[in-house]
Amino acid sequence: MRKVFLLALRDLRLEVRDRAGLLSVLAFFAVMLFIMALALGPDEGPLRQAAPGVLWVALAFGSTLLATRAFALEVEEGTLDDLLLTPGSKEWIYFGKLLFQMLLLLPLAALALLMAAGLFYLPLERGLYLFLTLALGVLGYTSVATFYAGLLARLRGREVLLPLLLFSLVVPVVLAAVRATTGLLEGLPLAEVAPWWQLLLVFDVVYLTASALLFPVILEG
Amino acid sequence: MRKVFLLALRDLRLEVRDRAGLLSVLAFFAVMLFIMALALGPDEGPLRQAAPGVLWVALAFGSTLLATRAFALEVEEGTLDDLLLTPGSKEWIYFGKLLFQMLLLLPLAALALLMAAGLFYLPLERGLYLFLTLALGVLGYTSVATFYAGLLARLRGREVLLPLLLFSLVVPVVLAAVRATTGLLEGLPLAEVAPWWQLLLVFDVVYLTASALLFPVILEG
Amino acid sequence: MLVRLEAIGKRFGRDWVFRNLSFRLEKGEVVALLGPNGSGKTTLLRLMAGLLKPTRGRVVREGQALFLPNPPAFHRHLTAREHLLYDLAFHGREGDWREALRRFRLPEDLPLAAFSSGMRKRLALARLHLLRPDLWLLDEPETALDREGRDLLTALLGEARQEAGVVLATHDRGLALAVADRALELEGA
Amino acid sequence: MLVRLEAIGKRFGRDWVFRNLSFRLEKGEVVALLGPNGSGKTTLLRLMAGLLKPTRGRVVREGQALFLPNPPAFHRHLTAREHLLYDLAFHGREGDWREALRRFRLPEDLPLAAFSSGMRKRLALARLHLLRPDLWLLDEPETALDREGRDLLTALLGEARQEAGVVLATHDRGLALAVADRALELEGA
Amino acid sequence: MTEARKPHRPDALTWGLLGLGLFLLPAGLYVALTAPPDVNQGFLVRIMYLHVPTAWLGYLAFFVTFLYSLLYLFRQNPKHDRVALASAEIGLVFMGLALVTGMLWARPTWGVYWTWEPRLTTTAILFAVYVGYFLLRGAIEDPELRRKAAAAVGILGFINVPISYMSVKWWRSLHQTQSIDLTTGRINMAPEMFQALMFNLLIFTLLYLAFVRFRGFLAEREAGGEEAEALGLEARKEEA
Ligand code: HEM
Ligand SMILES: Nc1ncnc2c1ncn2[C@@H]1O[C@H](COP(=O)(O)OP(=O)(O)OP(=O)(O)O)[C@@H](O)[C@H]1O
Ligand SMILES: Nc1ncnc2c1ncn2[C@@H]1O[C@H](COP(=O)(O)OP(=O)(O)OP(=O)(O)O)[C@@H](O)[C@H]1O
Ligand SMILES: [Mg+2]
Ligand SMILES: [Mg+2]
Repeated sequence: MRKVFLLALRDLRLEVRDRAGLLSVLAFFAVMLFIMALALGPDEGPLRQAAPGVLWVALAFGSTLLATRAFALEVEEGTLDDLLLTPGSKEWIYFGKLLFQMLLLLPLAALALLMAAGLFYLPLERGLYLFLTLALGVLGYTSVATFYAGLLARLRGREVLLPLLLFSLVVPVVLAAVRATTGLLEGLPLAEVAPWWQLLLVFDVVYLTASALLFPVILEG
Repeated sequence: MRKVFLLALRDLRLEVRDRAGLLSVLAFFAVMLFIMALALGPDEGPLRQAAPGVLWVALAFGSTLLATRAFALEVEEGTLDDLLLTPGSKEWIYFGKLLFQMLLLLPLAALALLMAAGLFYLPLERGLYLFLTLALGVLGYTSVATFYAGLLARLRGREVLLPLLLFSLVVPVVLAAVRATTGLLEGLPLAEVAPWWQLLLVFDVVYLTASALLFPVILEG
Repeated sequence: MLVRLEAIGKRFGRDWVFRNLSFRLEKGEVVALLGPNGSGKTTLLRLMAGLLKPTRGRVVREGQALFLPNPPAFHRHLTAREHLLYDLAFHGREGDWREALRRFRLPEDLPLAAFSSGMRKRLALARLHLLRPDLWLLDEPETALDREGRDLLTALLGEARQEAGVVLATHDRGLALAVADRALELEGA
Repeated sequence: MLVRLEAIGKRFGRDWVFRNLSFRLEKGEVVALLGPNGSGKTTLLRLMAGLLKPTRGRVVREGQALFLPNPPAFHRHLTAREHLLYDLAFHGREGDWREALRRFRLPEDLPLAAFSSGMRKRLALARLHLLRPDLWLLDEPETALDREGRDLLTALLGEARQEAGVVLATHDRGLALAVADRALELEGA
Repeated sequence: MTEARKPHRPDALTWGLLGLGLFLLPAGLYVALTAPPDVNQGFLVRIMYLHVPTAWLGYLAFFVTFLYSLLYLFRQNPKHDRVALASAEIGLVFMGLALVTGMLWARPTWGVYWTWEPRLTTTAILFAVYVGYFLLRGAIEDPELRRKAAAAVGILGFINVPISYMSVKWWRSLHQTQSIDLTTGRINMAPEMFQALMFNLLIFTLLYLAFVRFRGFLAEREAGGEEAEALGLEARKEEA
């Protein structure tokens, strides 16, 4: 357990010191939201309608970027071997990397939500629920992304395979999250949004357990 | 001149062998278009309206990725020094990298246009003009992106503000390009689209000359 | 027994680096791995560490192995102190990192990106010193070190011999003669 | 005169690597750069190459300089042949790359990602041999080479001396004695 | 790897299943073409007898891949991996058929070949998962890692099967909802149609079983061949 936190902390530290990844994700969010707002605006109707989609595409790409980096950095510096040669089983690497990403992505997601609210005329009264949706969706996304990034870290064609493999697992999550977000923004009663949350939760649990169980196996190969 | 072509050729070769960058850009286009189509669809109206924005976000992000890679690869492998130690002045490096990216991005842009047309129900009768817009926009974007990637490569992410500053240079290009694309898709007469092209052309010329002149200076730093 | 190679063969693409190699390392041994460029020393070390799989045959390992690549790999944005602390934590070990830094004459708070090649090598040695693995796999550990650094290395290898086994790949036959009990010589292609 | 350092000083952050250093290299000279780890050998070579700017003083250079870092830097997806061909083209030089590959015993068509560390070093030497710069700046060129590789290096340095100047940083005093005309010794911190 | 016995030809069961399946195929087509037309769709409904069984068998095949991938990870027996591989390959073919027939059906009924609709999208994604499965296999050289990684994808990717199946319920959709709802066990379909559908389903299942056994046999031979090639290559070098 302690190792998980330490790894996440170390990666956060590296990311904060490097800044490159963080900044490029932020810049991507900003540019994406800005351009889409421009393309769809200035009327409120289409802007609002498109907002959940735009927000989720931005988040999905942001997390793919970070997930890739989480392992690419290790491979680049050659330090992945060191991680592989630590004693004991390897789940903690998975959880550490996952935690690292969640710690980075949650604030980023909140930020993206605020930016989207500003640019797309979104009501933020249900901000908390929106954030809950974001958290659930991001967790589902990230759990798979981390797994695949680890699986592919040492393979050659990784940049091709990652989007393909990841995407197919993640689209359902994104779809459910978009629906939940849309529901919240349209002011549907929470009871109608809840099934989407349940669905997201199911995805999260399934992906997390499956990935955590499979991760040590594939890292050994 | 010959060196410029050779450098572009070599980088293309590296990119094709590595496949990572190329395919991740392609995958990015595909996934982005796909998710946006899903999020905004299935009705035709919003899809069409969002198309230029989506297309340009995809292109802008794709070229940023490639531009960063164009230098990141050299820095990672440590070969930038070799380039710096070639005889003669250093503009050719800038032009070589720029050419490399244009050679990669133009076909990719055409492909993205086709994909967007398929997924977003875009009419392609004015395909040639659309492509012209893409070319102008991509050139403007890439000229700045290349410059900034070269700068960053040397600075190693220390100056946080600079990328943001430079990014703001690029937003006008994207804006003009989105407007021109929207105009073309809405079937405006060419005379009404032409000013946007002129604007794009001005941006291209200004950015290109400024970057080419400044590039040797920053590389020496 | 720390590591045993049972008739292993390793192939990259269609070229065999070696076809049939058996080897056994006991605790307390220091073995030099010699051979011309491209003969497979680095490959063999990675096989012993379990970072590569043999194409044929079997590698049996007991205890904790550490592999020191050349040049050593570190996170550029950490300082020496931080790196050692994380390493200790990940390996679940305790150790006096202050003493290690002092012994290998390393600055505490300089980010590793600013280290010279010899300082990186020293840090790698300090790391081994702290983590005290059972099996030390060292790829050209003597390069980049100055005279004092080499003495530190020799002393460290002496300590390692007490409680562990060492395989070290090198082109420096002087070093091999001085520290190794026996040598494994690979032939070139 | 190939390169002249005029009372240069170099500082990273708040630490001076050296404060006042003058030096002059003529054609036909081979100078060994010695000094403990972290004394500034690599930094000095990069200053001479113009890849770093001195904090103080002036570096004057004449002719084409090449810097060989340790480990050497190459594009992993090219083959040795391709790398040499591009290098020749970028430097606007002609040269017999086939002969160079043969001399340094390198495979033509293996991507550099699959090269062993010694093979990379040999390729770096082949590159210098083909590009024949006026000023050779070599950082620990002898490491990673086997015995044959060292002989090739010594021979190459002999040829370089004919028409160029060499500064080589090394920890190998034997090599320094064997090939260098004089030595520049940097003090440690 | 120890290979106890290398079968040189597929066994009788495989041939039997294949024979029976192929023999019944015309009968199935006959039943499908003589089944009563639908009230809304008329004779177009006949595509259903191809569309639905292929889709279901695709699901089944991916389920088998899922099971054998799990088995492989527990037992580390390459045989399980070969079954998973075979089943995924055939599942891909069946799913491809379902997509094509669906598109052919969509053109006359909805007026387009394709729309961004959850069932279609999720089915396309499901298809993509197993394309990825094969690309990944192709990208990994080390056989053991290849099998493990493929198993991981076979397990994780399977989640798209229930999603594809449930998509019509979860997202308001253009596509037909289930007439035979496996979640509630309700059947909303004319009995004749149901019988015809079941008959076709049976035939395709027979074919599926035959194909998997056949493909598994081929994979086994390939695996043997890889080994032999490695040894042969070495033998040749040793001679030289
Ligand atoms: C490319 C387009 C299509 C795709 C990818 C597709 C996919 C599928 C899949 C995967 C199933 C099996 C899941 C299930 O049984 O619920 C299915 C079943 C079915 N599809 Fe399609 N389909 C397409 C087009 C159509 C069209 C145009 C129609 C008719 C208007 C249609 C009618 C049906 C029917 C009736 C079922 C059986 C549902 C049941 O009885 O349970 N499909 N389709
Ligand atoms: N980018 C940098 N930032 C800060 N300090 C640096 C940087 N590069 C080098 N230094 C410092 O400058 C000093 C000299 O480093 P240099 O790499 O030149 O040493 P060296 O003589 O080549 O050592 P070695 O024998 O270990 O290769 C070291 O103390 C190092 O910490
Ligand atoms: N990833 C790889 N792909 C293909 N061939 C490889 C790969 N890694 C190593 N080789 C080949 O294996 C052989 C042995 O390489 P290795 O790095 O083990 O040699 P080495 O003995 O360490 O050499 P050196 O003394 O130069 O360090 C070389 O011929 C090399 O080309
Ligand atoms: Mg080696
Ligand atoms: Mg140095």
